[in-house]
Amino acid sequence: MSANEKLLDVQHVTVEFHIGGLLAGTLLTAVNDVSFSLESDKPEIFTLAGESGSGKTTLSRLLLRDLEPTRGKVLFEGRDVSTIRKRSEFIEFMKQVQPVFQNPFDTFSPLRRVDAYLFDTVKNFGMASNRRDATRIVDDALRKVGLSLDEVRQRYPHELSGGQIQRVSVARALISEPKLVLADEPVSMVDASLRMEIVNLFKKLRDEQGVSVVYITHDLATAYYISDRIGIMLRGYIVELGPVEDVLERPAHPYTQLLKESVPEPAPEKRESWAKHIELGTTEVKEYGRIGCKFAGRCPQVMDICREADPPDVQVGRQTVKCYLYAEHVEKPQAGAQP
Amino acid sequence: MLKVLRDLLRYDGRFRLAIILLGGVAAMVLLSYDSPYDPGKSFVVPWDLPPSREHLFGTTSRGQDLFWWLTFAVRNSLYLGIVTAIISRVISVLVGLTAGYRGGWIDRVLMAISDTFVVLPLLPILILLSFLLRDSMNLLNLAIILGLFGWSFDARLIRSQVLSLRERSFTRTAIYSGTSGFWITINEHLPFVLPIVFATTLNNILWSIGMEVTLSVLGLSDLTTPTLGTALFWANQHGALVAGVWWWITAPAVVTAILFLGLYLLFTSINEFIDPRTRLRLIGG
Amino acid sequence: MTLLSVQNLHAYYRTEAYGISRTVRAVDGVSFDLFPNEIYGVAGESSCGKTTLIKVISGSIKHPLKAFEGSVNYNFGDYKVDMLQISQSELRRNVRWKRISYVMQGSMSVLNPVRKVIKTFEDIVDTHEHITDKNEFLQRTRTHVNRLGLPTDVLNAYPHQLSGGMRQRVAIALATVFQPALIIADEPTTALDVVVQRGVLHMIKDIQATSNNTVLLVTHDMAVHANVADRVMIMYAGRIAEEAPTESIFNAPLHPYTQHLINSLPVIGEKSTKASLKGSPPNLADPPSGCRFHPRCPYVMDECRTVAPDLISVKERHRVACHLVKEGSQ
Amino acid sequence: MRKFILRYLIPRIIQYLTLIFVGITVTYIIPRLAPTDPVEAQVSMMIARGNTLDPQSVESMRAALTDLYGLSGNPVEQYFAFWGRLFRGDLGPSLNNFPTPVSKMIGQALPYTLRLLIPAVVISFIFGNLFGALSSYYPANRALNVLEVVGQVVRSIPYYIVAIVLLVVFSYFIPIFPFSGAYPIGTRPDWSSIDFILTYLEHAALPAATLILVGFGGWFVGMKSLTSNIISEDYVVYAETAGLSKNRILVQYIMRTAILPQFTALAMVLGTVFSGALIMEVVFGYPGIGSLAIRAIYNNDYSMIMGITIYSIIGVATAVFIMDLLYPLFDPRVRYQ
Repeated sequence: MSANEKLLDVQHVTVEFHIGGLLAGTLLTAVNDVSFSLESDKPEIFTLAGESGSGKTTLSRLLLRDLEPTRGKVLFEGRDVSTIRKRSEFIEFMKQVQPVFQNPFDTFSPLRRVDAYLFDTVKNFGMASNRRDATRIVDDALRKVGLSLDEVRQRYPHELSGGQIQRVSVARALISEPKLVLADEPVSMVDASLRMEIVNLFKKLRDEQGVSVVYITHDLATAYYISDRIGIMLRGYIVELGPVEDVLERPAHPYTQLLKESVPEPAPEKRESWAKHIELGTTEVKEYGRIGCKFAGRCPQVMDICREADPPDVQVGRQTVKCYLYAEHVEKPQAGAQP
Repeated sequence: MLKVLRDLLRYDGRFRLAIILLGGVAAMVLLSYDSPYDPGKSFVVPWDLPPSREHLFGTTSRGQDLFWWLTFAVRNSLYLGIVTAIISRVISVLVGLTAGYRGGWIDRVLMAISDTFVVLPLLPILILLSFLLRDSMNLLNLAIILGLFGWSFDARLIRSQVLSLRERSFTRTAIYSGTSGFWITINEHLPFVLPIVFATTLNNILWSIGMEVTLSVLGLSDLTTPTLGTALFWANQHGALVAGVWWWITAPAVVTAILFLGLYLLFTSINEFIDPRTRLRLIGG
Repeated sequence: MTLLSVQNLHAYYRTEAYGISRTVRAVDGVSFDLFPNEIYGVAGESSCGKTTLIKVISGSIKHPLKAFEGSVNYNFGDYKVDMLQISQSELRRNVRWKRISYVMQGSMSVLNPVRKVIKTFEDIVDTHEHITDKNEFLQRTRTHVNRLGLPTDVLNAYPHQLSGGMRQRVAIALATVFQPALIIADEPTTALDVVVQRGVLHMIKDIQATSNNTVLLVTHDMAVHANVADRVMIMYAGRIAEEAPTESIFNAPLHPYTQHLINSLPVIGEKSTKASLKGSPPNLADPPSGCRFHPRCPYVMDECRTVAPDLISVKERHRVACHLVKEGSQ
Repeated sequence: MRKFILRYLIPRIIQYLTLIFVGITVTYIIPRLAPTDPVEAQVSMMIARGNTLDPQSVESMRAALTDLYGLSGNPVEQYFAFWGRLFRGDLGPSLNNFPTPVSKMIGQALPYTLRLLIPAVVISFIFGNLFGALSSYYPANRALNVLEVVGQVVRSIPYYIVAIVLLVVFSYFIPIFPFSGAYPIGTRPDWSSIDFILTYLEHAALPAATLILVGFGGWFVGMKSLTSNIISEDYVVYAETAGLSKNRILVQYIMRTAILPQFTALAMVLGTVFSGALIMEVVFGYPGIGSLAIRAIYNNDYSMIMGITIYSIIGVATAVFIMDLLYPLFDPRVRYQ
């Protein structure tokens, strides 16, 4: 592996789905010309944030090689993952890239004991040659997440709390000592009093184990709390990407601005700004089919050009923003944009 | 296992009744091994005797003791039902799991075939088939034919279950634990599919015994083998009702009804018990 | 005057299957009052009893749920009733929808999937006011829906043709056709995106502000309470941990559980480390002795393990159940 | 509309054609699996039974049989010739009533079967679903519980046994209903006479009752399990909370959605019910397709059996197809995608 090779390099990927119909049907672009990369020498937590239908889950399946892109490439350590064909290659890939899923109560079969999955992972990845080694590896992995084998041995999922299962799920992902963990909404179904424990775990992974994390969420507050960089997704596009402090403290894209403003803050004295009236489009469902910027229908600063063609990616400070407001040659409206 | 039986016996009236009914049927099957009469022989007892202590279900116009003859009939009908169920279960599980887990064109082709089998009017086809194969029709062949026709609906059921299981996160967890498709099917999916397999087994036994009765009454099975169907066939042949030998028709009908009722009750009661939802409720999930 | 007074309510689920019987003490000694013209928030984690509480006060008690003790008294001014004694027919005739309406958890699926939205309005209005003039009804419904900012087209749509946010707003429109004295909203925005959530909560606030009725808002999301509720009750394991005006809850929480809930919330613009509580929420089939929070409490004392603390008033409208806090003190 | 045609109509037309194609192909293949030469076996059987046939008839019968089995030419030609005859509606002459065409005899018997089958299906469908829904909505009602037990019991027992039991009870021990036939032997069908229609109904009572009973049980149990799921759906709970009357909830909220899968199920079981009707006719000596079939079996009338099979497949497939086409009328979720 050469020194400047990226851990994960997503190059202009597009995923199109055909919906319905043997003969006709509509084409839905779930992920649209998305590019970003993670460095291999600097572990980081990279957040993909967006609302339902923004394409973040499709993108995560793509990174896990669960789906193939219609166009573009996903490179992991320089290798195009869609060229993985043989099972042995796929096993090697999975040892490096592991998922953590959203619903803790669905991550493990309710009719199987959770430790079975841990031992399966050890066995399938050839991590141990005998039962004693396997037990040690499983116990080590559980200790990394603040549990021990004694606490989960012979337990069914319903005998553990959501927070515990989610930690077991992370422990399972850690067994093969991966370089990248993909966590799809890992805390959205975990109770508030247990949530931060899981979130802190990802920080610990990055700092102590050197694992990079792609964190997929709709929750901007936890995203801000743990991540280094963030990409905001809207209807298949990454509309804004950059260091999390810049993107969330000084959002450039009007959509990011709306999103951030809509997150309720746990501070009653700040009610006023949140309570400012917003226009809710009745056409939320139709945004996918829109030509040009998908946000044009709701954007307070919309211009004619926004409805004509996809906006370009513009560098604004440390952020990359997909918006005509920042494109040089475009005539800006009188009202002007915020800084 | 014993605890399950005890719980069911104690808390489920349907299960108790099923055990009593099927216990009677099982006793008949066992008794057939110690029958004083050869079911193949006629006129071994006086004919047309009504039920009495000596001849529990009476005797037929062909001079056979109906009770002892029916012990063989029950045994053979059950044998047919079980063989049919095994054959059709194997097909339906294979088709259902394959179609569900593989998806794509394999799924579409398999489901087109199974839909056709679901909708086709089976009786006329079976009549045609049995009619042509009448000379070589024995119990085993009939079981095979019924098995080949009786899998489609259950395959569809299993497929739809697997389809939904495939979308569950734990399937993906297993995939990223490096587990192969075969073991995912066995470890993750089969435990959910087994209750369906079990429930449909009992249902399929009922169906095939019923089909045998139907075909026999039409004179299309091997009429020399005593079964519940051939019992009714011979009673009809001898105009039992017109001749006043009502027990000849009534006894097999009642025995069949008891067998069906017993299996059906067993099916509903166990079905509820092994339903994953009930099981989860029991283990406190 | 109080609109609703709940006294010492105990409501348990009792199930029996194959000889295993379980009692889940979902609501175990809850007392509180609701006043006219306020938004009262109920917060708590999953299975803390908040959904059960709603079932009891809305009169939807069904086996295996049973209220074993306590009273639930409503005073609508012209009409007073005890929810635990009321007959089904009276409940339907006098209370449901005209005085208490309900925005359910998962409201996305409250609309009959095979009928147009207008039909659901028709069913509800006809049930309570007997529609005689169809045109007048249509006119009135259109006006009502318009006033809430929804296009009239939604009335002629089937539910599957509407987006989730729109369905949720239709459900709120349905809940407000009769200007009820109390609107119970159970996790009304849980499945919605933040932008839509904001719009839906605005709608609820606007309705309350114009009709001056009472809204009981149940959600696990503390940030929503901070922005919407006037008073907040924090439930833990079937009991009230703390109840106070929103500002006091957020700025001067007294119960260690409330303190944790608020301090552990991540906020944009602040990166200090937040911690989780140890342990897990208790199983209500077998709750801990004494204070139910004691196994997880960072300040646990001997007393907490054996004696359940009473819910005491520390100052006006601020009640808390914790041995650390003594009556009248802070 | 275009979407509807592409997504709903075309797949169903394809399914309909597949169904007929597979069914007919199976009927075509089956005789070829028989171990003996079916033509010679049939002819010798007819002669052995002492049917007085002149040599010319025997020859034309042999030709008809060869043609019917499609045994001239190579298998591909045979297969196409087989389809060709089907399209002409020509299923050859009945061997037993030579040379009356099979189609004509089936045409005469069919109305009897349909007059038995259609009312029975309609009645059992309506009442089974109605009481099934009622029973899950009013779980404490004694009468409904009794009805459920009856439904469960009858549903599990094959048509034939139920028929026999009814026959033994209601025409042997308590002779209320006639033993067999569609009307007394010796009378001529006269549809203008009230008396005739009454005896006709009297004769149809037991076979129809059997079909209705078994069908009732099936629909009852099916509807009960469907509705017991729907009862806990959000929109039903919501309607209850909103104080709607029980009747309105039952009809507009519960049954209206639960009935939709039942329509689909109806299409699925048509083949089975049709088979059941055939059995009824045999038990009660009722003139119809079933009686035609059993006579054909006794008389080795191969072409008749073949004809019945083919007509049944086409008939059931068409009925299922029509029901599929009507389905969107009831379900807006299909209508407005």
